[in-house]
Amino acid sequence: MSDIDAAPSPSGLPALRRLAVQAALPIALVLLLLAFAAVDMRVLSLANLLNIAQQTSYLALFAMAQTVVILTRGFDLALGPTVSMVSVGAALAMASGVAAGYDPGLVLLMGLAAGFGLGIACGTFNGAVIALLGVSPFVATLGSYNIAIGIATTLSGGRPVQGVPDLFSHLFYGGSIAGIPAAILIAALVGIVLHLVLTRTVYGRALYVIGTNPRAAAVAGLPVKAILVATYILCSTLAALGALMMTARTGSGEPNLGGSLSLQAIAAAVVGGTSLAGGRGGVGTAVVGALFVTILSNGMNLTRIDGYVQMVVLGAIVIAGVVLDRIRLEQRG
Amino acid sequence: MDIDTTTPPPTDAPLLALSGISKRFTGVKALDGVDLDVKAGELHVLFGENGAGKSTLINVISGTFPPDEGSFRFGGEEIRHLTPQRARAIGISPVFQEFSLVPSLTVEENLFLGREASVGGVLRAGEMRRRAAALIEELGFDLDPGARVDRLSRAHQQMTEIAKALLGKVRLLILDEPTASLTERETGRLFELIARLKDQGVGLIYVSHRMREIRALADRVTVLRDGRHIRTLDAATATDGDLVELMTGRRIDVLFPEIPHAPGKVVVDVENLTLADGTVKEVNLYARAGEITGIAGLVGCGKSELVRAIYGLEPVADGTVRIHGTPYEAPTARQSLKRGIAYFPANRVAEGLALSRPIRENASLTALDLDRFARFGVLRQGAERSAVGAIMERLKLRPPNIERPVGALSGGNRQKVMLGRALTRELSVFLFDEPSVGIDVGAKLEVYAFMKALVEAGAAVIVVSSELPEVLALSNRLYVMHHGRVAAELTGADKTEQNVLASFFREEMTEAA
Amino acid sequence: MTPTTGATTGTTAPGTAHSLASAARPHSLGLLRRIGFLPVLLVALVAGMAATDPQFYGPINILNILRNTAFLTIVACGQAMVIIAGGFDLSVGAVVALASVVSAKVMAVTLAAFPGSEGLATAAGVAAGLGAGLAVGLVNGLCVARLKVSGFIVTLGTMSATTGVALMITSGIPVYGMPQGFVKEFGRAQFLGLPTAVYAALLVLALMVFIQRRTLFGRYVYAIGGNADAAVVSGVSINRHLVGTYMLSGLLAALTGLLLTAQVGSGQASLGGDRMMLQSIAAAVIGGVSLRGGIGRVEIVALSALFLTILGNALNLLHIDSRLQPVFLGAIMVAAVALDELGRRRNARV
Amino acid sequence: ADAPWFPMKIYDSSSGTPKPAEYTPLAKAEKPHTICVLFPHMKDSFWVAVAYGVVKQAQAMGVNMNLYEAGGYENLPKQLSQFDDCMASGADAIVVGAISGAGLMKKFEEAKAKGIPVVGVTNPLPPDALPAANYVDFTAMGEVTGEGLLAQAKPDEALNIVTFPGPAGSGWAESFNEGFKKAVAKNPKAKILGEKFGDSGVAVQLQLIQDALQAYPSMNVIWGTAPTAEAAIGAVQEAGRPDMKIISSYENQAMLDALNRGDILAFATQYPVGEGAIAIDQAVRLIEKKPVMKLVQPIAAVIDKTTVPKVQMDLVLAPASWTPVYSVKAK
Ligand SMILES: Nc1ncnc2c1ncn2[C@@H]1O[C@H](COP(=O)(O)OP(=O)(O)OP(=O)(O)O)[C@@H](O)[C@H]1O
Ligand SMILES: Nc1ncnc2c1ncn2[C@@H]1O[C@H](COP(=O)(O)OP(=O)(O)OP(=O)(O)O)[C@@H](O)[C@H]1O
Ligand SMILES: [Mg+2]
Ligand SMILES: [Mg+2]
Repeated sequence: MSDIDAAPSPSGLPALRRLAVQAALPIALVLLLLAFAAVDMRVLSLANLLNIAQQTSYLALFAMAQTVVILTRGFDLALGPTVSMVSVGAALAMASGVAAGYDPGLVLLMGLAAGFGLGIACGTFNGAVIALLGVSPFVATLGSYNIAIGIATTLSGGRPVQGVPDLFSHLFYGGSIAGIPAAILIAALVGIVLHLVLTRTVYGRALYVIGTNPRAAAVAGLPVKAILVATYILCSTLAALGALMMTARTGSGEPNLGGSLSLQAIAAAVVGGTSLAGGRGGVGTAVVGALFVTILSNGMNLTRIDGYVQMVVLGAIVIAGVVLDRIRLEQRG
Repeated sequence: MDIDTTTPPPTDAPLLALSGISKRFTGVKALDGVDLDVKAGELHVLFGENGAGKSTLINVISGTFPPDEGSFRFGGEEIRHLTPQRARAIGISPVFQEFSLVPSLTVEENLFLGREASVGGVLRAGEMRRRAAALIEELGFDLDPGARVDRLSRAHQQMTEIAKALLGKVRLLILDEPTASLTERETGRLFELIARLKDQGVGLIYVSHRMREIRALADRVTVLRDGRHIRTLDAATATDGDLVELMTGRRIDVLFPEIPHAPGKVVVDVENLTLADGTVKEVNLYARAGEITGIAGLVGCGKSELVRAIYGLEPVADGTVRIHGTPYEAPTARQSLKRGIAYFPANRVAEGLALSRPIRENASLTALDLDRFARFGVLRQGAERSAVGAIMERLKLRPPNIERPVGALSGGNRQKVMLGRALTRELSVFLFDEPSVGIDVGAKLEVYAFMKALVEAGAAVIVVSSELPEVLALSNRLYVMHHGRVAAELTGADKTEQNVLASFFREEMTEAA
Repeated sequence: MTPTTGATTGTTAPGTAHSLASAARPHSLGLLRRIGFLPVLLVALVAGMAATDPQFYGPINILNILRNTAFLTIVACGQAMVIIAGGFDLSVGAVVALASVVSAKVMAVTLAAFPGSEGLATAAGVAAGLGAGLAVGLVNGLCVARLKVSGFIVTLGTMSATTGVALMITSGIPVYGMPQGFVKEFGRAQFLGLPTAVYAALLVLALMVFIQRRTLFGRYVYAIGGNADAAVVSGVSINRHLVGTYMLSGLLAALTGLLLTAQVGSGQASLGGDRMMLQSIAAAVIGGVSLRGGIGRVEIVALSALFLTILGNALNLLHIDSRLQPVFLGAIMVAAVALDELGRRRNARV
Repeated sequence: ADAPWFPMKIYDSSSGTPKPAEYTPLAKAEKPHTICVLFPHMKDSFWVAVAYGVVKQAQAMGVNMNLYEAGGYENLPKQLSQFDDCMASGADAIVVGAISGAGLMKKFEEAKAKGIPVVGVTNPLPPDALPAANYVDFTAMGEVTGEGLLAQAKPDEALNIVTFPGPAGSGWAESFNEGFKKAVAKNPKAKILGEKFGDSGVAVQLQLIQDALQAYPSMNVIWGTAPTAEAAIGAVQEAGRPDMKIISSYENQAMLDALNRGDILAFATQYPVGEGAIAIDQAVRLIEKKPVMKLVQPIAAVIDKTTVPKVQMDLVLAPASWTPVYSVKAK
């Protein structure tokens, strides 16, 4: 496109301005950090930056999960309850394994199997109901939202499930390589793989086409339904991974772990530039959005802004972030 | 009479006078200092290639968006800050190329959209119902005012769009490719209507890529190219050749290429086909390698459904389809492609293309299951880029950058991207539904040349078209459909416009009897 | 208009006959297609419950069902209008809370300033509560219309902000001290055996049906949701009507907030919330409102609100373990919509 | 204005068995330490009461205090992040009202590794999780309310109880419920008809109660959260059931008013204001490495019409005029 963009724009420094708009969100991120740092230098301390990175890795993972389904014009309201269910299920499996005196490796496997199994089950349900029965993603995932909450509280009896082995916590939380904590490493790895899947595979290509024009995708012979089911499974699997990481972080299975994650993850994805209309977004938008939200709340915590005020600011910033993204797109044309 | 046309002031001044209109979109100068005048009672044709700026000009005239530069006089008055409401209020009535209809509303509700009869915000339903019925009656369209627009065929939607433009006071009627999805009968109706409007002193701006219509209707023709006004000619003195040369900048003599048919084996054999929704009933038809099989028919006769069913997009109730002699049951689009069948939908925007995705991705979309483009589910982007690049070069895509989104292309070039899919894999059956809808003369020729090449290479090509001259000229054998059934099969010397029309009537007569 | 040739008339007649025929085909299923499976499910649910548990049709239980349906219906009507216009209002739950605390606070303050003037306090409180709802709706609408941001995101933002404001006002502590008259005559009073909320809901419903069918605003909401570009070129001013739908939604959510406040007798920031928001969207969607915009009728939405309320009530009456209730609720909700969808698919031409 | 809070009667459970004792905080901190306080939420007067104790004590002792609330029991991840932020912001100590004691265990270990002392307040924690804590065991609290009910019941009266413990999955609701059931099991005339979990908002509880009034016609005791009791008052009046006994498992302003009006039978309290204040003192002692009582348990009590005049109310609730502050600067 650049070849016909040569005509001068009315502003004085078109190229610079254009760049500023295109990179608006990252720039805003840096400015945000600096502004918070001006109030409290500790915001920029190495410990806090690592802290931010670690917090971002969970949210980014969930935002990625939402992003893949948002790409197909859906979303997953059940993501939060799925996280709770997986946390409880995996913890119960591991606790029973520990109680039975199994080998730590086996216990770990049991936990992973239970966690991913529940996640995949949830994703299959969502995908099947949406793709095969033609129910809107909102209703389908609101249904599984309720179902997953019910299962999580019933399984756990409403109480935290204790007895998560240390090996598990170490692997998914406590451990580190070269000083970088496990959570960041896992999220980064998943992000890279997912990025490659989205940009370099037939599946990823199909995802974008389906999100942009589902009828055209069907006419072109793409297995739209199968891809939708696979995408909801991918979403729930990523959620399950996040849930396992959070379970390692808490050291117990928590029936309320997911809480309000569903909407938070959607918000993060969309603030980063994922389009709810489908077909636009990716790992990058999910990560930027998650960073944005995390830095904002971290900064407000460190600069001691009241909780209720934080809610108001967060609301305003979410809207502002999306406005910025729209302007960026408009300028790109 | 509901079509309310006020007689223009008795001056010599043109009804509409544009001077120096320019309009930029991000990156594109869609209009560049265009002058245009339209007299009352005149039909002024806008002629130009896809993307020449015709629709943009029309949008400016009807207030959809303001021009960046230039002045605008209507009925002798300088017009500024035109909005769609105001345009309609002063009698400028556009019929858009992309329909301005709300699919979930009824025909009647759409007719009055933005101009409802109301008192204090409360609708006057009775009055609107009366007026809508009167208008449709007067236009002679076969339209149910209570039908929801999304359940109508494209032709009926087009009629709704035209009726909408004619509701209320009209001084300047703008028609942007109104016949693109109409068949002969509705087109005839429309032309009668146009004649009456001209008599009443209405000015008309008419956009079409069909030379025949331009010949039949135009008083003057303005040729646009690359957003610039090239020349305005008197239709009586200009020849087709002149117009096409002005438009494309090169000489084109024949509109339809000579296609040598060499019929071979029967490739597609449809026996007793009936669709679940009843749009196609007991159809028998075959298509051979090395020839173009045409399917013509009135609006809603089921011709589109027939080819869609062969491709696997419509559920079949009864009958068999054989491909290369083997029965083909419960087809899906994916299997069809694997078997070598390609389908090119009539509605490129809705069913063909992912507009915001790059040309490259759209062109390779139907071939991603091939090793050539992907191994073990991983894309081979280098191979893809060079393959698509070569194909688009061959099809003369303009601009040739295959990384641009398809949405940035003109109609003809979008069609080329669709056609490009045919070259990404081995195929033997090509189903074209309205292959030349909305594309300019130059692009049409390229599409026809493309078909010619396919036939010469021994493919079986089926062309469904509402444009009678097109199917007549292209096809070796022509099926005429009527009410979901095959009414006639015409070959050789029988393949004439007369016979096609006659076969409709014969069917009517036998039905009436 | 005179027919020009015999041939033309010849083709018109069968054409008309044809369209009549194709209109007749769906007609047999027309009623079902228009209203969907919901009423059938509703009747089945009611009949099943009535057969299994006599408590179900006891007058007090019916009263409870109607009252709770009323709250949901009012919010869902506003939500439905927003969705029909192609938007989404996630802030309704927060607006319920805001209206509750604002009205309670204003009433308490007014009553403290002018002791004994209950009428004045009530009027001021109601006005403030509704005003708060309108204000949030206005912000939503302006952001959606002017900034061209999707309703989902705007209202996600204002949901957070509104909840924050509601909590700032109350510091989390319920607001007491509203006029007893407001509670007694508005919240817990009954006319002809039915609670005020039910009348309010019926009134709102009637008004909304009228708006949808008979007013320009209703028509334009359909048009904007159905095809915004078409609405623009047809001369409909989109922005004004978009703002209108969000303000309507805010107003109705605030009304629900007031009714709930009157019923519980205190201003609570915990009223509404995510639950109310999700329920209102669920009621709208199960009631046939298309999330793609342009389609939906409030009377069916009201039926679906009734369905959801009875469903919750039934699970309680059947003594289903409250931890397992969500499982049933979710499964039935999905099943209901899936049935509807499958039925529609069978009727529709593909 | 009222009587001083301290010395306050408590149980010292540091050794595992509760021993009656009195708690007296330090008069002043040596330095203006910075203490980070984490609450599940500040959406009801219960947590506002804890905050009141925290703020008053911080002011009295001359320390800096920053309070963060997670916005509700469903936001454990947020509390985890806030905990991280507290450590990152260089707090000298952290006081935490845990959303889930088990869920914060890893954080406690990290804080310990970093040498940041953590004090648990109000919400129970796994045994020996922290160097200092003060809370009432929720199960014990539930038991207290059950005993209160039995004490008030006439000897031959049948008690048909439906419990409304609060949100399923919150942990505390389940524990309260369990303790209550344990206590009432001692009376053969008392029967639990059903358990209705649900969000602890008035509107949700109201709907549950209305349905329960239908589903359990013989119900004559409603036991549940403070919002349950608040909602029950109106619903019971409307249903014409003045015989209904309403008991709340914890305290808030509405409960006090309702008790005074005679609308409810009783409510339980764990002296949340005192808990908040003690937590700050424990934190300062840990920072300054002074001797600290490891586990303080306020003496939970059931407040009914007869006991209400004897209760020191400013240890139960914050004054109505007090608005929460989220940070205290040492003077
Ligand atoms: N809304 C828009 N945004 C950006 N570019 C546009 C827009 N509308 C039109 N264009 C560009 O402006 C140019 C003129 O388009 P226009 O639609 O007026 O062509 P046209 O002559 O009507 O073509 P066709 O025969 O295909 O209808 C094209 O290059 C087109 O891509
Ligand atoms: N609203 C409607 N409800 C039911 N059937 C309809 C409706 N509109 C059209 N049909 C039927 O669907 C069938 C196919 O319509 P369609 O117009 O797509 O056919 P077609 O032959 O492809 O026509 P064309 O390609 O010329 O537009 C016809 O039998 C028509 O009568
Ligand atoms: Mg055009
Ligand atoms: Mg067709």
